[in-house]
Amino acid sequence: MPDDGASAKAAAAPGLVAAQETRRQRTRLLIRSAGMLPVLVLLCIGFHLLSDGRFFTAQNLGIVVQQAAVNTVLAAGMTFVILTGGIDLSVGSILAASAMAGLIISKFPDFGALWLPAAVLTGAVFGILNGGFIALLRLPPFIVTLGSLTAVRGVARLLGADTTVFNSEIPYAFIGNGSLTLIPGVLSIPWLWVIALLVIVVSWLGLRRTVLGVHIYAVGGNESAARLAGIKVWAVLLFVYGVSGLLAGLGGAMQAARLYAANGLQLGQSYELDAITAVILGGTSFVGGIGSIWGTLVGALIIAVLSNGLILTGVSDVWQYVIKGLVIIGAVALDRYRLQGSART
Amino acid sequence: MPDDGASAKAAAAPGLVAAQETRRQRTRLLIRSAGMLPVLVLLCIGFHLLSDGRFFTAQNLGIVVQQAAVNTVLAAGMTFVILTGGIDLSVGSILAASAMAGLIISKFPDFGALWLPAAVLTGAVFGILNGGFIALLRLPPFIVTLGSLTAVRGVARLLGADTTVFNSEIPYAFIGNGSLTLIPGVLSIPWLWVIALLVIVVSWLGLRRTVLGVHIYAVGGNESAARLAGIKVWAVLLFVYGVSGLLAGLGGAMQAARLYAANGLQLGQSYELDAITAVILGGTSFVGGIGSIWGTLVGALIIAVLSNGLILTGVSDVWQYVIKGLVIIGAVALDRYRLQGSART
Amino acid sequence: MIDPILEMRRVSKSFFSIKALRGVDLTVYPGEIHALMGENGAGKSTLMKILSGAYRPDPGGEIRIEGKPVHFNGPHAGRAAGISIIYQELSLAPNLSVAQNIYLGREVSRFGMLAREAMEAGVGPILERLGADFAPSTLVAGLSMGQRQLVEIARALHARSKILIMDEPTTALSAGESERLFGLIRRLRAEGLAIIYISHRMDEVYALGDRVTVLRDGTLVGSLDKPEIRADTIVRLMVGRDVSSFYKKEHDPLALHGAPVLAAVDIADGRRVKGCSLTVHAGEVVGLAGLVGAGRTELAHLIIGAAAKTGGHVEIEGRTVDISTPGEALEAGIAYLTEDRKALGLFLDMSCLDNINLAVLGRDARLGGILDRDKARDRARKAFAALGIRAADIRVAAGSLSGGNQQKVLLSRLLATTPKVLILDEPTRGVDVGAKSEIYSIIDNLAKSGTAVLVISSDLPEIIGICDRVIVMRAGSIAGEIKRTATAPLDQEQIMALATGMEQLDA
Amino acid sequence: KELKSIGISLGSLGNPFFVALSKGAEFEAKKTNPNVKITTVGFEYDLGKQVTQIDNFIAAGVDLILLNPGDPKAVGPAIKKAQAAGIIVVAVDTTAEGADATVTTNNVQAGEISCQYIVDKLGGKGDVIIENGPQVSAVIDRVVGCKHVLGKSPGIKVLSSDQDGKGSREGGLTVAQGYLTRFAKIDAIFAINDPQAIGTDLAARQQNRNGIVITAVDGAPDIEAALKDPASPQIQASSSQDPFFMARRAVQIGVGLLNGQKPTSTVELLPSKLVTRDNIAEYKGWTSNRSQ
Ligand SMILES: Nc1ncnc2c1ncn2[C@@H]1O[C@H](COP(=O)(O)OP(=O)(O)OP(=O)(O)O)[C@@H](O)[C@H]1O
Ligand SMILES: Nc1ncnc2c1ncn2[C@@H]1O[C@H](COP(=O)(O)OP(=O)(O)OP(=O)(O)O)[C@@H](O)[C@H]1O
Ligand SMILES: [Mg+2]
Ligand SMILES: [Mg+2]
Repeated sequence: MPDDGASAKAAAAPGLVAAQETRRQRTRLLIRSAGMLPVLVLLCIGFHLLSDGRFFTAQNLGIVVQQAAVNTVLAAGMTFVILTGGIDLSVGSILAASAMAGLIISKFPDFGALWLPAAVLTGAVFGILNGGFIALLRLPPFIVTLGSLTAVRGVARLLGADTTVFNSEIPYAFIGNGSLTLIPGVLSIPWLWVIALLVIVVSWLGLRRTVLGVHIYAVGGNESAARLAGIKVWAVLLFVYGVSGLLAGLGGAMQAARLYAANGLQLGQSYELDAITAVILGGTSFVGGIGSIWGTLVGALIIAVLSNGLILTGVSDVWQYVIKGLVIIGAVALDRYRLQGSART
Repeated sequence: MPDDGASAKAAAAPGLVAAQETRRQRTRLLIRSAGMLPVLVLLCIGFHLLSDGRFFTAQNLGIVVQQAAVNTVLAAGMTFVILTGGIDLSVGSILAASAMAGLIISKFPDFGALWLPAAVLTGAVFGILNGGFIALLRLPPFIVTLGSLTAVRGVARLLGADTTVFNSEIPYAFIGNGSLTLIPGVLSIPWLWVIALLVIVVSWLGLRRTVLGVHIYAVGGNESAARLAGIKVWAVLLFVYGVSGLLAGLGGAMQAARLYAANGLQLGQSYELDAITAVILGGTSFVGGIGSIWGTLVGALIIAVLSNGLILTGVSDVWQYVIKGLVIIGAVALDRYRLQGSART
Repeated sequence: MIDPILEMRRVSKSFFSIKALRGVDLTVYPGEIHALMGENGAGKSTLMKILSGAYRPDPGGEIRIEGKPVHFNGPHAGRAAGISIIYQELSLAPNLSVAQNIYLGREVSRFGMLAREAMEAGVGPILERLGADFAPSTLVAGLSMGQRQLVEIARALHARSKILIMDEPTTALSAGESERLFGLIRRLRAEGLAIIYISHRMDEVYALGDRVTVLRDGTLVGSLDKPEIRADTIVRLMVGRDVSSFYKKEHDPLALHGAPVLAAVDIADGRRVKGCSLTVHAGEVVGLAGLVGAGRTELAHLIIGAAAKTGGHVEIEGRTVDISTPGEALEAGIAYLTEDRKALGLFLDMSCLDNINLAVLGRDARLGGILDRDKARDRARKAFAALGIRAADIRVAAGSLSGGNQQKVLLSRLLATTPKVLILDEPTRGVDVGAKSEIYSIIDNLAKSGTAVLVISSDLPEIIGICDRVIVMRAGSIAGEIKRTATAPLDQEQIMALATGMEQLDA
Repeated sequence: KELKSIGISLGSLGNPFFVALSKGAEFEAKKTNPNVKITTVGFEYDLGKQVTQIDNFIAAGVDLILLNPGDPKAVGPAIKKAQAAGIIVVAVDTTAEGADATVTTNNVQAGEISCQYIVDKLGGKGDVIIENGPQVSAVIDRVVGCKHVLGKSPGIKVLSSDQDGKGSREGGLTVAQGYLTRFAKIDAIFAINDPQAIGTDLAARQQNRNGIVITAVDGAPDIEAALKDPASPQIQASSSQDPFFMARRAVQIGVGLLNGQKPTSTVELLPSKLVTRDNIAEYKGWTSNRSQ
């Protein structure tokens, strides 16, 4: 700050300082949201070298993004929830129930094509139920979604009477296994990944460009301030859990189309952990209010690359556990080291 | 300060109001920590009626407490962690690794009897590693323990080369299946439960009667204030994660003695969820700083009674899921309704 | 006779069994500044929250705006009726930008998409009018407390309301900032706004208030018109008795003080604090004055090891001590009272007993860690008696006490460590007059018993009233020092000149 | 003595195999006593949970426990406890030390015939992958059987056997995607169960890899469909099990034991039959009461 001159001048100069400060803040935010990108790139290069150049092939990249797709969709919904300072442990179970509902409907000859909206809707309904308990009865999100993790899993099993429901003739199967050809013979993208990217872009627009998005950040940043500002906090909470459920339903539809089958007990087991990991790796704060959907995308890709790369390089299943765990811790440590106390998670 | 008659009177009247206020506060605190006790009692009575009087038999109660024992021990450790506002997702994996280590050592003829301390120590070491990352590198607990959930599971599998390790001659097997006879022929308590109760009592003393205990509550209540008040926050964090690991190790030893066997992949899967559920059902706040170990005990008993009672009444596996999930949500809703906004979780 | 813009009749409010307000009447006219006073916990904020729609009153009372009865069902409704409020507890979302906070809850959007540029352009003029030195796109997290307060004010102004409520708006502002705010408030009054102004600072009420209404224990005990506004009247209404000798001074301000107890030499943090040196002697009360953001709090944090120093060192009684954590500072005999008692000081869910004993538990413990509960209880009871802490019991949660009593509990924790040096950062922020005078007498007693006291304060009358010597900071450096002499008391103008850098113009 | 109440603890009730098993048990038990009380639970491959369930069965006072042991040896002490309480324990699908009787598919043999099919199909020469699964005894036995057969043909090279397909379609798909990228030439894949085989086939189809012989063990309904489906020609065989019958036998033996009739042998091994694209038409599947 200038220590000479009148206060009028003193007011003008800090404007400049403030602008610089803002720029610094923004850069830091950018670094934070770009966050894990270096880690992702390092992992890719490492696996490419260790797998004799098998990683960066069109085919393998297609596989990676395809494997990342469902988790990306779940993690996008989870980002909404965690941004408000909540958590949704039930996404894996909701995914299973939605996939079951979808597959069962797909077997009706007359309205089988409705299976896709039916699956998504199933997810949304469960999500809104979660949201109702959390937003209207003010119950803690962890317990509510832990309860529905168990209860919805039971529903998923009931739906299929504990058998695997399969339908090799499921309509729209292309979204599970087909690719969208952009340049014939050269570039094609798996439909799963097209969906995942669409979800990310729409989420980004929703969070950053709409009123509701600002309200979500506000509720996460300071819930009582949001309430005093006249924001309907309950509506925001209902919305984020609804979105999380809906996207879990979409994830269920994607899995159903990919596997042509669903099993109420097995499908989606511990997917919630992968989704949460992606969100947190992506730099979103557990406390709420801080984070970006692009970080989540990077987080989901890291997880998929890790799984794919470890199989590609022939690491045995047991060691895959050890390495995955250490890489996750290492990635966050690296991130923390880079930011050096500039932000708390 | 009262320096004349009028204000002395003014001070006296509020004194009465204040005394009432204190009493009300205490009642509320008591209700909060007794918290779920009514739910537990209701569940027990309900199951007794529905199971044709099979619930309240000495044998069945023995089974219930024995089943609750391991989760109680894990949940006690989890209470320490959650009181500081953290979380430990790795207890299930640490339990598995400790049980494996214990069983492997128990097979050596010369120092087989050392298996018990070895198991507990293994747990403590993993816990301190968690604590190190969290306290010294300031990484978020969720990610660190999620990482070790995976990595330690890998270690547990490596220890037994992915097989079940079995030792029907394990020393101290009595702690797993024996009972401590208090009044011969009339009253005996399973050793597992004796251990669990000891852990609860020691934890209670530690939390309520030692300097460290107050510091744990302080760190959870307001970490930055604790730091300014001269508390070594890092040491407190290291301690709580160490305790959680140590108790997970003890849990592993208990399981090993109970089963005479351990399997690195299967043992302890998703135990962390049960432990966390017990703690939260017990009224401990996720935010940290609020809660009691007695609540945790009640929470752990609720979970065990629910599992036992549903089997006793012959509810099918699928419906057990649905009912368990709903009871958990219902219990918290009831609790919230009873306290009516007087406290946040 | 103009019609009142606001009439509140028989407004009551209970929280469970606590009756916070009992049938309060309040009438406010357009173009007046109506000061609302009362002890901590008298119900001022509660009354205003009812007016803004944040709380719903108990049935029975009525609120009329411009003669029409209104019933608010949320903050939205209050705002729609032309009422805006600056809450006592800052209510900003730190993760959002200044513009987003100002527009929170009534964003401008086109086809559902945010019009960010329009909003940032919309707040520009208001920030300029307030003399804010930050851009609309700045994140609130990066602003100081004072700057955040300006954002709150900007938000209230931006709503262009008929009634503006300010609940202790100057607690985080320094004298200069406050003056600018007062100018603004007067201008708003001239424009015909009704302003309800809550404050514990008597000088502000003198300067601004057209009328003063006093609350005690949830009831209205009196309203004074401009000519009747006198300190003793107000204080008597507030506390129900006379408070004599506001600034008590029994220690000798002019006595020769011994060797320096605390010496901070060339302290710097490489960012905001640039090589500051100061000394405090035994039995001396030294003030540290300066504008908001001058770096006083940061300097204190550096001295006690709460932040990392990049240069300089600290000496206690002539010996250099190595301090890198607050714990080490306590061991060396330096105790620090934070300016942010809720966020950095108290453990609101813990008992007063624990709060008071926290820093000395280890010292008292038996067998290396078992709590000595008798000693702790004893210490807490003594502290309650010595500082006049009014609470039902030493075991009630600290969060349930009034602001002044919370402050005394926090102070008791520091005193329990029997420090050689006491650094008090804004010791009377948000504390009512009664408690304020008690805290002053505690400071005085400490100095008398030989403790070295450093008081950081933005309340200039307070600095002048209690300090023997004033050090002034400006922009991270020590700008100068003023000593009290037998003939010349400390001078407000002189301090302000040093704090703003104006003295160089005079020279 | 009448069979009044029966407790069943199975690996995972989400697995159709165990569902068929529980249906078989229910069918036979109801035949013995229409009012029988049946409690079926899944232990999710957690031995601790299974021991807990056995304790609960003891407390509930069942007459017979049907057990799919989490571990052949380790469950022994729990079985002893149940027997001490006067309960008959019959193991199904996996042998259990100390059980009164065991009825199981011969998993080693199942692995053998499934892999023998591969050897025959490849003419004793080629690169084969064993797609492993969760390390439970049935899976371990199948892999032992498979390795045993493959080991007899020097022309067969096992490329890998250390990846876990998690026993599910999804796991099989993910692991196979990795394998197919890692190895340019794969002639056959043995998957430890049907869902993994189907997942593997999906991966191969996605990557347009042809001519891989995929075999599995189970003979589940979904492999039936796949073996009939011309779109999935690479799935060629599965060693069938008969869970429905297995459970019926187990209950029959249990009821016999309840009335003091000892079976001739404590372990009854049900042979596995290979279902292929050629004989699928005659295959009756799991849920029907096909063997008797
Ligand atoms: N949300 C609440 N729940 C319970 N009690 C409350 C709540 N808000 C206020 N109170 C109680 O109502 C009374 C009046 O509080 P209020 O905040 O209005 O006082 P105040 O006059 O603004 O005090 P201060 O000068 O400290 O700001 C106090 O006893 C307080 O404890
Ligand atoms: N890391 C931080 N986190 C939160 N608040 C901080 C941090 N660093 C500084 N502050 C706060 O920012 C404000 C500005 O501090 P600074 O020391 O620059 O001003 P000051 O001279 O103490 O003025 P005042 O105390 O009147 O605001 C202080 O309230 C300080 O507590
Ligand atoms: Mg107030
Ligand atoms: Mg300050």
